[in-house]
Amino acid sequence: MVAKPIVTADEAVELIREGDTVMVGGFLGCGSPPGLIDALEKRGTRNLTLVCNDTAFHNFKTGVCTHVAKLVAKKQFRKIVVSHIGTNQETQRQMNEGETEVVLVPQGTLAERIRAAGAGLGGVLTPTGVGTEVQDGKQVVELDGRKYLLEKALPGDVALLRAKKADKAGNLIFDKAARNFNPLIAMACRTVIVEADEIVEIGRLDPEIVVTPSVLVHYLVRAKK
Amino acid sequence: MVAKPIVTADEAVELIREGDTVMVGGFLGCGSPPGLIDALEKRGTRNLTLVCNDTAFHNFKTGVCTHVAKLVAKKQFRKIVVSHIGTNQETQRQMNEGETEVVLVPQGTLAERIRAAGAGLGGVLTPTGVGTEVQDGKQVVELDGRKYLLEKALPGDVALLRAKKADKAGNLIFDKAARNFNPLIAMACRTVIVEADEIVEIGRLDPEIVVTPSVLVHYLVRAKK
Amino acid sequence: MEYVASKETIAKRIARIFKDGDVVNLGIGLPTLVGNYVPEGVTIVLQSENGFLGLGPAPAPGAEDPALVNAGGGFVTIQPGGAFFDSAMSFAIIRGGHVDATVLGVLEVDQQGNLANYKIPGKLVPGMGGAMDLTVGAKLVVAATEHFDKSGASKLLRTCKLPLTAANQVDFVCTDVGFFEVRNGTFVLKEYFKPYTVEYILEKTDADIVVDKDCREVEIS
Amino acid sequence: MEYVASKETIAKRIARIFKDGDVVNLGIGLPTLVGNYVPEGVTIVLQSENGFLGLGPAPAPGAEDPALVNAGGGFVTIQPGGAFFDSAMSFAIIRGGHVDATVLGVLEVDQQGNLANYKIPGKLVPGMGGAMDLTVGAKLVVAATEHFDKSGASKLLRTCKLPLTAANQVDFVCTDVGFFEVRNGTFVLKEYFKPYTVEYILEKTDADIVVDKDCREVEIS
Repeated sequence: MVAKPIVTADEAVELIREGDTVMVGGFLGCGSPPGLIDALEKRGTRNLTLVCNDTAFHNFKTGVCTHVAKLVAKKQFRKIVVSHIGTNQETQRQMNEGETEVVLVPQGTLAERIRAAGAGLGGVLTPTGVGTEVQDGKQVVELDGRKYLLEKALPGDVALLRAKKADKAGNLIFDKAARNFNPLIAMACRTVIVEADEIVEIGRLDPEIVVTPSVLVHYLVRAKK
Repeated sequence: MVAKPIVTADEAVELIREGDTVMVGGFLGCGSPPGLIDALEKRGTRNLTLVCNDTAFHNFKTGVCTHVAKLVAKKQFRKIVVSHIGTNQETQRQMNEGETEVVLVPQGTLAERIRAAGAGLGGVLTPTGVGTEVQDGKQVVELDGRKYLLEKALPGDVALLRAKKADKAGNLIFDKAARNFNPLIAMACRTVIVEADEIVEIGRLDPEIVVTPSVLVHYLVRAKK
Repeated sequence: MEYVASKETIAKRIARIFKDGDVVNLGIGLPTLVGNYVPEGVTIVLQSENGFLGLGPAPAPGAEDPALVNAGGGFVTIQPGGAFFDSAMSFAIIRGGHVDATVLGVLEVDQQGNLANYKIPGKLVPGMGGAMDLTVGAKLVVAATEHFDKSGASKLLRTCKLPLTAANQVDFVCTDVGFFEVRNGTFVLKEYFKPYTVEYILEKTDADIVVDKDCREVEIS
Repeated sequence: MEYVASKETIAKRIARIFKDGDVVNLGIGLPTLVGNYVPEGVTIVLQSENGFLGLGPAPAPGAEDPALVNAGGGFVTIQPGGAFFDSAMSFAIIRGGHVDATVLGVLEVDQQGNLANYKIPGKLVPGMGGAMDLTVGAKLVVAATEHFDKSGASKLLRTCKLPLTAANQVDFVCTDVGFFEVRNGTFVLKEYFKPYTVEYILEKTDADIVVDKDCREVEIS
């Protein structure tokens, strides 16, 4: 087995170029990589497309601004593809004022579109969204009397994951509900960067419990304690 | 959490009716449930459709006949949907002599079609098989200049799995390469029966390492030692 | 008769729908309350769409785990026999019909079984999250809503005006005045909750309501 | 010049293709031999389509594990740092372009990069197994074949006659007489293996072959 480079968060985010599609793991921030997000905010790369379950929390009243919401606040995204923005007032503001393109995708469809890209599929047929605005502009396929939307694969350039533990080859396990989209975005991006709470020697992860196999991972970053 | 019924293999196969589509885990027999197969052979239910990776081994010279090959030899299937029959001379004979309908499906397509059924998808678009006989009769969808086959979801009636360990709720883990199609067929069938080498109390399986969650499992059978 | 909004009434009645062993997904907000009122002797298994089965109650103070939250971001626990999985498996379970019932809050629900709960154009756009998959995928879709909005207008409508979360997917609507089945393009009143009356419900609701032949008064307590 | 079939020549040459760290899937039969000849200093990671990464050599006698077999059913081992997964993930890895190279045996291969290896109608129908996904999904597809069949006919053709496993997917063909790239509808001869000559290959092969400007003699040993 071959070891993957272990880099700093600052080095890692240099791999993200203006205009890239960046996928970020996490569900309301649970499972998002804090060090990579902070480094990307510091570097200030703009004109990005975000693919994530949501844009975490941003509350104008309390000033709370977490995880990818920091990047939204800095206006680093020209486009945001998520299932939910109800917890981020700034994303809603940018959308309503036409500053940023926000595409809302049903959560299960988002998961399947990302997985499809990673699995070499062109897309999937899903009943979700039939008869709603989500159907607009999409091909409807009827099979055995039921209608489905043709939802296209959604690939990305760079994936930013948070893992509980990685071995040096890049095999990953996650922490409880912090798993969510992390294993999916690892499949779908050219460059996959993992912020891991712990990095162990090759051979120290039981091959039966690995969730994301090493072949899908390209760079490792040690999370700050 | 609610416990699932623990039944004998003989009781379990009574749930399979003439004409049913039966999915069986395993890859050349590795990961197939031996007790359930033997019970189904004994019961002799016919007119079934088999969905499996392959039909295991049947060698006319040596007389070796393993796993689902026993059911093929008893002619319990009217239709066999698999990716490979090169190790089973009887399946080849039945196909060549027109006794049994054999549908060959690329292995990755088979996996995705089964998963799609379990995931409530109508199907997937795959580049696999474009320009081959597999394309015959299928819709070809072109997306962004690449051709894909529309491959429909493949649901089943009863799934027969082999697991290494189950808890009484039906959470499962598998044994090394014996995992293969087992977690997929558990998603795709109305009735899911698991032959487990070991059945433990609820709470004894780490929720982080469960491969097939309990919700997908309906009956447990203790494997003979 | 004066209308007094009561989330508890709704949660208590919905909690009686489930059979022992049902796998249930409860939406954020009002639907989450349903979990508190499941009758004794009935065990339901809660699915949390962010990636696990066996959702348990909030942890004791000090035992919160930032990696163990529900789909609303609140701290929770996992029951013995639970399992974690990724979002693709979570929604395979939801969309694939492996969830027996989902309970969802609504902005509007109509007599065709249409449900709107993710968008008020130009005003509020939280997004659909998992709601579109849940309504399409769960075997039973229960809409949970106070019967009237703050202006006194009925939230049960002839036709939803807001963008739909799902078309023709709602099976039951439970409000704080009654329990309705959606059938053949009308609401069918199955139960009315003390102190409300059939007449009150028919008069105040701007939708077609058929009173079921077995419709009865129920006291929710 | 007499043709002497040599699986070892093919396996040895193909083994030199790989870069350190490449993820490779080797087909059953002849391709499996390739793993024995990977040069020192190059580590490749073998993917086994039945569900794991880090395929290792056969176990010591007595240490065979019936749950640890390769896609041909033979007993194998797993390397430290390997991982098990289900068939959907296995083929997501294959179809999704995460495998750097696959080596496949052929019945026929043609100058359009078509490959046939799963079916001789009415005679032998083993089925495609994972071969159709591998040819479509792997970044590099290498066909491994003896140059001639038992009747002396070339297995490199102008057009495959058998049902195709995949259309236009083969990048390289390695036989026991030479190494070919498939480019613009012809075979491009890159290397000829001692003692065979360019003339011999051109004369005996019923297909269009362009001799690369850098074509050279190579001794495989």
